[in-house]
Amino acid sequence: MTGETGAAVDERAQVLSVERGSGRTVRALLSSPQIARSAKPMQFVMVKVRDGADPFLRRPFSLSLIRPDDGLIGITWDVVGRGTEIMALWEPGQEILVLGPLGNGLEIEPVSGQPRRLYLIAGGTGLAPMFPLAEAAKARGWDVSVFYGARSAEFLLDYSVFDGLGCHTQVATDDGSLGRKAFVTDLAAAALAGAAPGDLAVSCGPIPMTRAVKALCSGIGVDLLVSLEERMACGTGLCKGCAVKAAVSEGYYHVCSDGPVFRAQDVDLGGAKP
Amino acid sequence: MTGETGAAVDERAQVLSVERGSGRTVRALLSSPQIARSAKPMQFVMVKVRDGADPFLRRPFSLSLIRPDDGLIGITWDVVGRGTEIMALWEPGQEILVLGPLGNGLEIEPVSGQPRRLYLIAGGTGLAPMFPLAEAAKARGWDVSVFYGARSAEFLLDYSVFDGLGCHTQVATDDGSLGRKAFVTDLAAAALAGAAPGDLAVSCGPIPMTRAVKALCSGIGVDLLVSLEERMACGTGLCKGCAVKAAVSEGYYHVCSDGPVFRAQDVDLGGAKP
Amino acid sequence: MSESSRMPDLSVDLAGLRLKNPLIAASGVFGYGEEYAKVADIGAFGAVTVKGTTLHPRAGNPPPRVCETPAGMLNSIGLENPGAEVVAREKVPWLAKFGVPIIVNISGDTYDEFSALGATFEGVSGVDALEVNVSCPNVQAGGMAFGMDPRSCYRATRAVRREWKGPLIVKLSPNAPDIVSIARAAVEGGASALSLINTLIGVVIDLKTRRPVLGNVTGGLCGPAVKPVAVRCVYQVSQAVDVPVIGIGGVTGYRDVLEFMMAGACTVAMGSGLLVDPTAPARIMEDLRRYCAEEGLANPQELVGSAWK
Amino acid sequence: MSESSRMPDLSVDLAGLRLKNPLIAASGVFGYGEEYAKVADIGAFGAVTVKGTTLHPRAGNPPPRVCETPAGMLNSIGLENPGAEVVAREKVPWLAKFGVPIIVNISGDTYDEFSALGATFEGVSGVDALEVNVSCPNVQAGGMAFGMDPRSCYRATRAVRREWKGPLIVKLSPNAPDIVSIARAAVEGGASALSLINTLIGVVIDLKTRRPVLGNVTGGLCGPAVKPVAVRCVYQVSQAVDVPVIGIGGVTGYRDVLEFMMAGACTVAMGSGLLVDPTAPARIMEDLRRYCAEEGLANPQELVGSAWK
Ligand SMILES: Cc1cc2nc3c(=O)[nH]c(=O)nc-3n(C[C@H](O)[C@H](O)[C@H](O)COP(=O)(O)OP(=O)(O)OC[C@H]3O[C@@H](n4cnc5c(N)ncnc54)[C@H](O)[C@@H]3O)c2cc1C
Ligand SMILES: Cc1cc2nc3c(=O)[nH]c(=O)nc-3n(C[C@H](O)[C@H](O)[C@H](O)COP(=O)(O)OP(=O)(O)OC[C@H]3O[C@@H](n4cnc5c(N)ncnc54)[C@H](O)[C@@H]3O)c2cc1C
Ligand SMILES: Cc1cc2nc3c(=O)[nH]c(=O)nc-3n(C[C@H](O)[C@H](O)[C@H](O)COP(=O)(O)O)c2cc1C
Ligand SMILES: Cc1cc2nc3c(=O)[nH]c(=O)nc-3n(C[C@H](O)[C@H](O)[C@H](O)COP(=O)(O)O)c2cc1C
Ligand code: FES
Ligand code: FES
Repeated sequence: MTGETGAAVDERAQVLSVERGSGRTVRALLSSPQIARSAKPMQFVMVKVRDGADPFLRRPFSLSLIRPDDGLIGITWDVVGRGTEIMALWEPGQEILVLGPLGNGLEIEPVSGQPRRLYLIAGGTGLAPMFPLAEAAKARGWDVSVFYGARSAEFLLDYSVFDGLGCHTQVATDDGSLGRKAFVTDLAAAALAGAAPGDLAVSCGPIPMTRAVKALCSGIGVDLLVSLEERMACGTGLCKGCAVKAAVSEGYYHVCSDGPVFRAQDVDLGGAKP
Repeated sequence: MTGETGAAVDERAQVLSVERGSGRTVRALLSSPQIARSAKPMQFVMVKVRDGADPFLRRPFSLSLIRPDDGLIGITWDVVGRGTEIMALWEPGQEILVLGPLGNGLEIEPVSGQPRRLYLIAGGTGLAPMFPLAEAAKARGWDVSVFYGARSAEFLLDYSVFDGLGCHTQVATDDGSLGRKAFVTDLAAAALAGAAPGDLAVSCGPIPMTRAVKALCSGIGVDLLVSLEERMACGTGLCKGCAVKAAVSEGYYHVCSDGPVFRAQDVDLGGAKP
Repeated sequence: MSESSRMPDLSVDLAGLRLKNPLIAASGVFGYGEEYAKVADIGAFGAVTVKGTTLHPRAGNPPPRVCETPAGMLNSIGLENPGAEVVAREKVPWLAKFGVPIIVNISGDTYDEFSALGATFEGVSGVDALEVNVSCPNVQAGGMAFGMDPRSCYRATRAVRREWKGPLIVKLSPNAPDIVSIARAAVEGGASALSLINTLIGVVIDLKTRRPVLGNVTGGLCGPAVKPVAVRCVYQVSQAVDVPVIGIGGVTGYRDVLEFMMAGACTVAMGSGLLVDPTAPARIMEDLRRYCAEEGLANPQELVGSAWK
Repeated sequence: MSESSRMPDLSVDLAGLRLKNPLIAASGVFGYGEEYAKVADIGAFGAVTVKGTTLHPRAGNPPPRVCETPAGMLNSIGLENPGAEVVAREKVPWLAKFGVPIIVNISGDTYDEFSALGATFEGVSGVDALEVNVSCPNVQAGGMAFGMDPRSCYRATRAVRREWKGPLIVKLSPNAPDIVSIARAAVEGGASALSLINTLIGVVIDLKTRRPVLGNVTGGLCGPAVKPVAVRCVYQVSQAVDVPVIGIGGVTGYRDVLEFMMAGACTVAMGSGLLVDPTAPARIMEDLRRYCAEEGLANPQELVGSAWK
């Protein structure tokens, strides 16, 4: 069900807006017609945050919005370091080099017959790629439940869109500052227990969360796809930098070219950085 | 007559305006009250063109405007490389680190009795520090003549200010695209021949020009001060990077801490980079 | 000296190989071409160097394997590759379709392995040159050790030379105390060209975990940060040897290509710059051509070594 | 382990010298303090290292002497200095007024010169430590040569140690093939602390003139660009020797100070960063204090070597 890595383009995208959300989160809307046209949910882009050698490498960000008809893409990030800090200062009108779409992404097949349910389990900025995914899934007839958690309210992205799409959304924070004071796995456990064959879970978030979700789903027997992150230099499969240990062989997968979406059973989540 | 290197401050200056002049020349007005208060004509500042390590070093620029009462300074530059290119994109309101005032500068003594004439001989952006100098000299009763040249019209800064100050201004370009088709020394030669004791010449421009002016003045016997440039790392005397050969001893002067203004006879202009 | 009216010619002879332009994909940032083909045009390069290949397949080092540094990056991939057999049988034939000269970068733990690598690729159609990596800082045994003293470098080169008849490039380490003597030893051993430089050795500490970022602790430093070291190595070595030099280290634009050429390199390879800007090569060669036209150069080769000639 | 309620203490013992904080002005970017005093507060430093001093005065190298590089710079000052006599008689007494420990950086062409330098400064009031520069890439004779093999490093250190009784720092070159063995030799020769690193060797070509930018052709590369190399050297050497290590290379902020400490340095010196930001030291030490308070550290020394401990 995960897609094929296709051709990518390096597009000079125009910044249309930069909005600050809660805490240190920021969302930018970019005009990037070529990428918007071919992108699939759960794919990502490599962004050159500014010209010159500092920062040197591009930064990977999931597409949090894909509007092929309008030629628009969105990315949503947490300010965690130099790159994301500079990005938060982007001005509308500015042009940015964006390489994408990258990674396999996730193509949701249309529901035919039997109703099917998609469980989206996300932590922090891991919610970003879930927006296009939920949209596509709803359009193809899936029921969608969203389980979203973060350390505290200020690390939560704006998740109101899911209500508009008609998803069932539950929220938890570690400190109880918004939603239930619980881990996101606590929220998802009851729902997943009622999963039927053909249902699917997708998770994206910090490795400890993903590991817990994997344990939960494998216990219940729900198919789980996990979207992973690893430090990247190229994002295009050139450098072999973004290694994640394979569950069965001695070898490694590469997050950018084999993923970022993997079948949970294929990857060794102990091997990726905690 | 050259000043003493005094205390400098590293001031967070606000960009008030960035104006493009002819060719690739740009002029910025900065709010920098501390530097404005203590700066003398022919001093310079070290500018951090943007945050981060690329570009790494600050760039030296002469003060082309000093307004102590308004807390303003101006710098005027030619876009010749990465640093000056980034500076040309400064936005009003942006804050820039500016270290200064630096260098000895030049204090013009008031004229008492006998009228005295100041000959300012400049090439290209070498005119920049002449603005505050001419202003100060006029205010202290000097007659001021300006001889200004460049390769062609597009390398000339806007020199109309000198007319407003009541200076005699003559312009030459190598290609005749503006003013006389001549070298600036050709312009100055006749005037300097009429110089009286107590008159003073000051030059600032490319080394070949400065060398020619030095030859001219020493032939005629006019006192000449030259403002020099050399690649700088600190601008504050710390690194000993900006060496210029001393005319008499085996040693070196340092442009930033011993200069940038030198008595022409003290420096070996063959030793500086052509 | 030049006819500015003609379209400048960028072609260059590299130890008997004819390259249509002097820009080469460096080893380790181009894989075996499959991924690159999805992003940009392989035909933009004068030649391509494939990932460091060992006799037997290698899984590579534990992650994290890459990490940014000021104006550069560290890598400790650990020579992840499918092994010489697969490269010779599958990877090279696929890549050869693009019609761009192929350089196979090889790495051995012992002199015998170097010999075996030479023998594996001898006669394989599509392999236009071998590049002997005596400078990889990211593997335990061998690797850089062969590039640290003249005698080992001579022996490793000789080991390949005996089995491999084609153009032989030796890639040197800037970590050697006297790179000129290593370069001379490589030439004596049979090198027909030299690549300078491989990476410096660096460590970055993660302030959160208070431990090294890389799974392998140390990694190879490359990117614009190291360019002055690379240009220095090229400047020194190109004056001391008679074989062509490939300049490598921090190339991101045509100005870097010019700088290496003036320092004495006749061709230039692009490493980490390609990771950041995979579509850059076509643009860089266009810029180089325009520069040559403006400066009245018939071929940028006229600039090679201008800094010391 | 720590009392987060108390104001963190930044002081540190460096081979018997008490520093109020771990930030030192590196040699060559602070002159003898006169120029610095006009720009910022000398009292912000834990200690200061004066410009490389030779037995006899030196005029230095022909210009250009400095040149920017990606995230760094080259310098080839060539040890311009007034000679040991003037430094001992005039410069040190003036600087001593500020009450900050003074380290005199010395450079010799021969072992005898090193001895003579040790003797010149022995007993001079205000000279708190000597730093032996066996790593200067910018002078013809001697300079870096003493830092490239263990034996020469041992002898140079020994030559000073015989004459100089106080704290003795040896400053090593990253250009050495095996810095750990050089470090051990320095300690055997009598070093009470080690400074890592001096500059790498680089060249930059001016595209306009097509010749090297620097008057001296090669220069020493420093700045953020080299930080990963410096951190690697500190990481390796601090595990191998029992004397304190001073981390140097690319420090521009408190995060760099932390990185060096975690790698194993107990103090850190700031070189080219000071040229760009002369007023940074006070801010960096404030930031370090705040970090310690937030992390519940009584003294940043608790972090030293965390990356390998
Ligand atoms: C496929 C993928 C998709 C991602 N999508 C998003 C998203 O939608 N929103 C979001 O906020 N973040 C996302 N991330 C993480 C994001 O890339 C990092 O937070 C960002 O690169 C940090 O950059 P910085 O310069 O601010 O931080 P710094 O710490 O200064 O970065 C230094 C270096 O470390 C790398 N790095 C640091 N953290 C990470 C990380 N977690 N993953 C990969 N590289 C890292 C940076 O790319 C850079 O090379 C994604 C990562 C991957 C791999
Ligand atoms: C005391 C002094 C006053 C100056 N005043 C002015 C002025 O008022 N207007 C103006 O246009 N220019 C002036 N200059 C020259 C100006 O500093 C350089 O043009 C500028 O630094 C080039 O920076 P860049 O990044 O665009 O060029 P790049 O070529 O990218 O610069 C690379 C490096 O070389 C150095 N460099 C290049 N050219 C020079 C130079 N001529 N002098 C010193 N360093 C150089 C830069 O500072 C930088 O470190 C002055 C120079 C000095 C020393
Ligand atoms: C991710 C990565 C992998 C590399 N792998 C190899 C390799 O397998 N063999 C090799 O000889 N060099 C390898 N190198 C070194 C490069 O070929 C090149 O010598 C070095 O990166 C300097 O060039 P740069 O500054 O343009 O990156 C690798 C570099 C990087 C960044
Ligand atoms: C302009 C300049 C002059 C230097 N002079 C000396 C010197 O005289 N003696 C010495 O041991 N190191 C000298 N150095 C090296 C620095 O002390 C330091 O080791 C090196 O620059 C690395 O630190 P940095 O990256 O913080 O600059 C000099 C460095 C610079 C930039
Ligand atoms: S980031 Fe380079 S291969 Fe994945
Ligand atoms: S630029 Fe550093 S001393 Fe003048």
